[in-house]
Amino acid sequence: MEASKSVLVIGGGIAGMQASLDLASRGLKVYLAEKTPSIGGRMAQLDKTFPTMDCSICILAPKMIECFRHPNITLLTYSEVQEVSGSAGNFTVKILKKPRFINEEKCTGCGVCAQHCPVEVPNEFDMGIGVRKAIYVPFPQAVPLKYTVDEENCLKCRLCQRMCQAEAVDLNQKPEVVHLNVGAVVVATGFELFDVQRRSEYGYGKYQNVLISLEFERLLSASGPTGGHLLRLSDGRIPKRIAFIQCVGSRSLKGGVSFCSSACCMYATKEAILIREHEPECEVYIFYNELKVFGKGFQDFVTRAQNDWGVKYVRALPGEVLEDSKTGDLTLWYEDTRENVTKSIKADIVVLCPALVPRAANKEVGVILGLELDEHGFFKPKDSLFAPVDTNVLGVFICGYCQSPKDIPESVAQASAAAARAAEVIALSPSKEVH
Amino acid sequence: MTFEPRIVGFLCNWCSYAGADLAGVSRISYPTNIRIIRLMCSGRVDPVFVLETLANGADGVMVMGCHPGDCHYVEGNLQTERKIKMLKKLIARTGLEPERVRLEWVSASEGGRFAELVKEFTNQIKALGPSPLVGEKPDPNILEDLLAAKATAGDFRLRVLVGKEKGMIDDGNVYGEEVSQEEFDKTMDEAIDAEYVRNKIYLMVRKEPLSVKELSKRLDLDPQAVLRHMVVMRRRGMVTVDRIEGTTPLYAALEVGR
Amino acid sequence: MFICHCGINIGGIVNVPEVVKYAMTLPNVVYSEGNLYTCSSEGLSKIKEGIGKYNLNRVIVASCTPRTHEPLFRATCEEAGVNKYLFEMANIREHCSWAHMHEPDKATEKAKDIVRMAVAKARLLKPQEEPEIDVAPSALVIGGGISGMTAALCLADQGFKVYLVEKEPELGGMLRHLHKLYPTMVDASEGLNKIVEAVKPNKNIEVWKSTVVKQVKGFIGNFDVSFQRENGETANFRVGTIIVATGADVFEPVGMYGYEKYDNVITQFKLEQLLKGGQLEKPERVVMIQCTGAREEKGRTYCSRICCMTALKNALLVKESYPETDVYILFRDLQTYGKEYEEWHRMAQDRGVKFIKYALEKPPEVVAGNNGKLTVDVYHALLNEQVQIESDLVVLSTPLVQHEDAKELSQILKVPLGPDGFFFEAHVKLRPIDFATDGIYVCGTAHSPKDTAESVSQALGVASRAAIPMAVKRLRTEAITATVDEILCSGCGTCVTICPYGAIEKDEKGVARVTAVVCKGCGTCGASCPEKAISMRHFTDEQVVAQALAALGRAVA
Amino acid sequence: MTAEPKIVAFLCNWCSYAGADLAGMSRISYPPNIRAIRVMCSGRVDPAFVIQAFETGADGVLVSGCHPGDCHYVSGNLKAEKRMQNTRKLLKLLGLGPERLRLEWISTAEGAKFAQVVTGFTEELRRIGPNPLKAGGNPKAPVSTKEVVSKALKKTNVQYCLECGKCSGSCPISRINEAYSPRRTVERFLLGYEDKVLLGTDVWTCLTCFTCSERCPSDVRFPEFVRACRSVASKEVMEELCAHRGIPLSLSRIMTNPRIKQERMGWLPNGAEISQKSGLLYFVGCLPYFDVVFEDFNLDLLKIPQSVVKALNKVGIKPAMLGNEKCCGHDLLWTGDVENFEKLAKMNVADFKETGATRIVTACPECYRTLKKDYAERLGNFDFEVLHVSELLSELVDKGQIKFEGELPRKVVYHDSCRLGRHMGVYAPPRKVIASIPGVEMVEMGRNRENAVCCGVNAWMSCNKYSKEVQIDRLMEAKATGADLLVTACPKCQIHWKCVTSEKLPVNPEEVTMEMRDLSVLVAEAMHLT
Repeated sequence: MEASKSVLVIGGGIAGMQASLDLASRGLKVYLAEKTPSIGGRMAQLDKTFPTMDCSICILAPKMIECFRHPNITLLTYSEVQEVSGSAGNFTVKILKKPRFINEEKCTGCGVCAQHCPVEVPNEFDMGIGVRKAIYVPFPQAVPLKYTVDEENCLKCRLCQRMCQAEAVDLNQKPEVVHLNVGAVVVATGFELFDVQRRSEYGYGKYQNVLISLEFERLLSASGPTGGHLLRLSDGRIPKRIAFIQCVGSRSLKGGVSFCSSACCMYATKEAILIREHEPECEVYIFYNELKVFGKGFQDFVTRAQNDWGVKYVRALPGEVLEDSKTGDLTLWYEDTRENVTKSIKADIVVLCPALVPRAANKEVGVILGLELDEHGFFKPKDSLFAPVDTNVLGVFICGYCQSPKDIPESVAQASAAAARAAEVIALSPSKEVH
Repeated sequence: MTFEPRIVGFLCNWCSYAGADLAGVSRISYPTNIRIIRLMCSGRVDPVFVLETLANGADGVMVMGCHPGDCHYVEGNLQTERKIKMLKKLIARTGLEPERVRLEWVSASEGGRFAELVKEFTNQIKALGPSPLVGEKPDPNILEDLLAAKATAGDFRLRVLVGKEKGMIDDGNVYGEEVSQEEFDKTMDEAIDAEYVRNKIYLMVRKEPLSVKELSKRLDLDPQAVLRHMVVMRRRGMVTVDRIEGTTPLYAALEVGR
Repeated sequence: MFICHCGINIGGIVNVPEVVKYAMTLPNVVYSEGNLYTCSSEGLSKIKEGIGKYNLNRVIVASCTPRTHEPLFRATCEEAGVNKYLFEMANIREHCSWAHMHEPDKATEKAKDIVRMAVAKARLLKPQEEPEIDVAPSALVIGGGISGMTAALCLADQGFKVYLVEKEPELGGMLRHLHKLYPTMVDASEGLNKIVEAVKPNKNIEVWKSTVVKQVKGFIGNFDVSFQRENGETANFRVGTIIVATGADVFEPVGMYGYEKYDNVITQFKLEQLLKGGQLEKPERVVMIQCTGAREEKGRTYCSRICCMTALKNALLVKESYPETDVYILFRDLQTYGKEYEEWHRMAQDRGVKFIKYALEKPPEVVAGNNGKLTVDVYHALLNEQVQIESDLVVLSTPLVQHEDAKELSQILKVPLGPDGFFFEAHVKLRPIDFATDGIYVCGTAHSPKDTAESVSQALGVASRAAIPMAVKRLRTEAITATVDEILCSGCGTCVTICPYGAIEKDEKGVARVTAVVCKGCGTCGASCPEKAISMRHFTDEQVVAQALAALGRAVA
Repeated sequence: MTAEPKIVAFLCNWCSYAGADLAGMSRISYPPNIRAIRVMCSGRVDPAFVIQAFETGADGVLVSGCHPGDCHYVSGNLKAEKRMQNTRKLLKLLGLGPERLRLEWISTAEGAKFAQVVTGFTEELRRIGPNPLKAGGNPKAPVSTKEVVSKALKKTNVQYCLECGKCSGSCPISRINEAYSPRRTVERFLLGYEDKVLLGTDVWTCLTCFTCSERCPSDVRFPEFVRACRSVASKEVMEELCAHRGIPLSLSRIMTNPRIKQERMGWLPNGAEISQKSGLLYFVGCLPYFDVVFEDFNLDLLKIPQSVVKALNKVGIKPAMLGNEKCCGHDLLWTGDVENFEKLAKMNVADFKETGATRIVTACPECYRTLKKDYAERLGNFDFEVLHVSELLSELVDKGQIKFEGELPRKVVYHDSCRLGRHMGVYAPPRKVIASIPGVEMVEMGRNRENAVCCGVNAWMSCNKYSKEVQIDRLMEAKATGADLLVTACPKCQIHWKCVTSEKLPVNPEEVTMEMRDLSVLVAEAMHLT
């Protein structure tokens, strides 16, 4: 394979997948590196997507499988990029494949091992609300559907090994280093969540019924820990009133990040509608400061939520959330800035919408690739107007949330943009034979 | 022994079949009665398939597709919805219970829902009892009704109506006139009635030549209506005069052209 | 027939040996065996052996869901010389052993039925050839604005021929009228010239100014397009793909807030040009009114995305040239989204720009004041007080709107417009810049209001989407497609209206014709064809019904 | 010639004033130094009148009423007697001398006695000499409101307000007083309505508790903004809203006078060891005065400095102290009297320097904040390490120098005062000290640390029904924890709570009254020093 005819994509979320599929379908070789055991990224965790209310995994899974099946795509899951050297047209890459303690060739994903594994730990995919075994796939539709032993929690009881008739379990597996030569690199590391405990006035971590939106999304999801039944974690009761608080940590000069995450107003609206679908009796309040309705169909979506679904929007960021330690019920204090009155309201569940922030790991990635980061930790585009996916390093491109806040379609479009630029650079750079 | 319904499910590949997969993956158990046929899209489900299946003794039929808006093929499922609506109306005119057919939306993440629906439907069918068409000796009248229905569903007129329904209601008819759902349903009902009766008549006169009078007795329909159908059916080349007994013509079915 | 134990996943519940035995009793089954894991390399070689040994012409694997494993087994069959469409799969794991773990006997019975159904279908399977077409390595880009040019350049650099069509006599589109561009504050003209200068000499790009697209026929890879110049002359080309980058217009707020009644009520767009030309005389107090004709209850309900930032930018520019000038921005929700736009809000606050939030229910009023000034009377929603601002320049921020002639283009291309009038993509979430019709793409403000940076991103995006078919040169798709029996077809056109992909059209004989590569194989047309003239490859009526009857233990009639 | 002493006399209408009349009618002459003010009853004479009389330069004050038993209003004169004794103590502390204030019983019939008293008092005052406060502070230069406000706007980020209302949602006052909202106040300033606001009460309503600024996403530091605005806000409104008729502020202002020589060390326990050469200076604050002003609450506030000294001595530290220590100026600064604040600051710093101390410890969070932050910011080169006693104590506990013998079986809940907590971020040390006491079980209120609720009043401003509600609410929260001892490290919190609980309560007293203790006192107790 010619180095210049292949591309390394870092990050297996929707942006990374889209870039990979675009590049692969046009005949370039793609190495898709993802540090978790499965591709799919954040979108896989979502129940539905705004404003169409599509079932997220339903529209995502076919793409994931396509990535898996595509002859031009090599998935390097549970892997991390360690070194990159060289220049556009010919980068040399060193990737560490962490041991799954599973022989991927042999594992059929049948799951007998997990059934017998005695160790139960909180499931990251369900934001710790659900549980998984020490040998696991993050979620049923995971791609590749290969099991992984998580070293910290494994007891080395070898029960899985005994149960696996495919003899796929290999607890002596060692980390593996993969060396690649590629012509271009596409970075799509996505985002992580602001630690809302830094805004202690909202009591996250202190009060059981204060959740963050992604936890709540799992709670709503049919494939989530409660099988899509909307329940209060403190007492399993069906909530009668739920309040969303926007901008927790975003748009903040202090105790957060100064930018707007761009997606929260809409996903909160989506989750609000889902609540009304699940429990028509349950009231929903969204506490916001400014509704960001700039996207295609957003305003209509909000209008629908208000008029057809009776979602209540209150222009106010609550000052604090208090808990009644006996009942677990919550009280929010806020000034309704439209009525100029300060008052309180009770809620069974409070959902915090945390700022979506660039991954802390971007720093390392930046060092490895020589990329410049801005003050927030986003990768800097070469020219935010005319070269939005180019970086200070020729041949290395960025797309998705790690470039700047955006929603799924914007990420998808930009992923294609990065793919186009990668292909362009490859087309222009002299090809080098590598063996 | 207890009655174990035989249920056939037509599932779309992208959502419902995946949902059924997830039910398995999550080890959610449900009655074994359902037999699943995978199609690319629920839009592929031809009402004729369903009637054929029922005629052959299925106790129930489930059609499942993506939730509206989720369809992998934009809006195949909306077409299905219209087809099944028509189909149920049609079955209602036969001796069979329309409840034996059920359309449901199941997404790829709704393994639980899939199991729930199958359980629920199985029980419903159990309550309903075995189909009169099960076994070696199916009820001849109902069978004939169903064959008529099948022929009707395969017939140009209903298919074209169903096919154009969405278009007409969304963008108006060829003359650009708005067509309301009500108006349309009215037309549709009339069409179903007429075509169903005609197919029944056809099946009857196929066994033995019959007179309008006799037909109107068997169908308990006023002779004039029957005669009107006869006229249409002659024009369509479905029937012809077999012989005249005294003053009454007896009609017979024409195989030609069918 | 190969039946998988899947370790104990199937074998632990379903009595596989019994099913294997049962399978042998079914019509046309000549061989049947069980495997521990049929999908293991060893299992796969078993299949190949079997095919050779019994020269099988139909292969069935009873194991897990075809959604993940069918491709693997199909490939194995092909390697052994059996057309992959002669392979059928029976899902006895997800749909049987796993779902009925506690009823092994019933599960075994069900497994038999499922196998029987698979056999019934397999008997009727036919080998299929996957349709292929050539793709012309050339693209038509409609619209010579920043989006169109960016897409054209990127495609050209990838080695594709590009026809760039612009209806105006000049390239540049909207940017020609703009002053500075946020967030970098570069001169629009400067940024624009760079690109125009790059487009001109590019040998892969053929620029057609003062030209419109008159007609488009054909399908992906083979679009026959005809242009028409202003002077009437026409030209025809064949292109593989089409990119819609026609941009948008600025809404004229006729009759709103005294626009056209008072000449010191102007649009943000006009202010932009005054600033560009340095013709803005010092105003004492400027009042900008956001959402003029946007986010309405009826009509233009959408948010135009760029107006808030444009207002902030121009407010700062006014302050820059006239620091003592008061600037008010009357807004509803400030759309300062994303990474750096919040910063702009703060910059404006720093420079003393005053912000007043008004409510949709109580919009501001602009009335004549004394000595040629205007009074803006606004209900301050957040103080719930009426506030009067005397001003000598009122600036209305109006939304971007679709061009008048977009409807015509949408009909020429047979692609839809959304409720907001902008071009409507294939899927809002995962196919934001494709149309449902293969080979046609959309980018920039033709898709929805967006700023330069966002338009460029999309433009590069379509450059990738369009490059894919052109790079592979030949398109190959699954053979699961519709075919029309010309004799039965009455040309009623039902299928044409139903098909969401425009894969079916009436040919010169007035008979439906399916473009196989464009057909996605959903089968809705087949199930709806009044004449039953359409049949679906690999999912024929016979095959489906056969499965149903087999499920009921009936032989096919 | 020496200036003639000026005497301000408050005479009750029924006896003394009549007595004065009689003196006149009977043509009994007496020195012209007296200026009589008629009040209906001597009981009407508020200590504040007296203090302000001296503040404005009176050399003596005479309060005169009916003889005990003759009071036209039964016992007004007895109340007067008690008050004047109390006021004399203040005069002593201030070093003005208690003898400058006289209380006399003069009946209608005693014209002669009146003349006598006046003559005698005048004589005495001639002997004592003039009131050092004569020739008080020179009038300060006028400041431009616009300038002050616009500077403050920028300095405290007010212009970044996004009007999200988080401040009002956090403000303990907004919750109960609909008319008040930090957000709306800010928005009015931003729209240029400052004149209107500065004449109103809003700038004085803020408790300066920092809850809003702690939470404001835009980092708007509202309390600091308000503080700046107060310097140009209406003084009249301020005086209207100031509690205890402004005595505490008067006392502070009086101390700005360099001639003042206080006698404030009376509280020092015998056997206490202090050393002016010690590197550590103990800044006592206004406790000796408060002990007098709030005598009726019998809070025994002097126990606090006594405990501090004892505890320090116990571990071998002999702190330095200032015999003429001035008020830190906190209350003046937060009521907009920047000029007098700076006078006090300068004098104190000068005295600090003399002691050669490098560390200053105080048991008062207000002094702590003022010294550590405001002195440093406003005077510059303030090179002292300022500690709150809780920090010093936890340091000593860490070093193992403080050892507690035996158990103190109490269930303790700790309240974070605004100054120590949100203003200065001192949360851990007091908790650590308490927790280190054997036998103590510590519980927390739901709202603790940066989310703790203010004790309801600051700088004596706007003590009204709203502050009472805040106070009662907080006390109920403390009580609800089931603790039997409420510990705070701020004497003022104690004063304000004691104040509210000593009045008629809208709730069952059971729900709010609980034992209170200052941190230092608790520690001394645990060390068996009390």
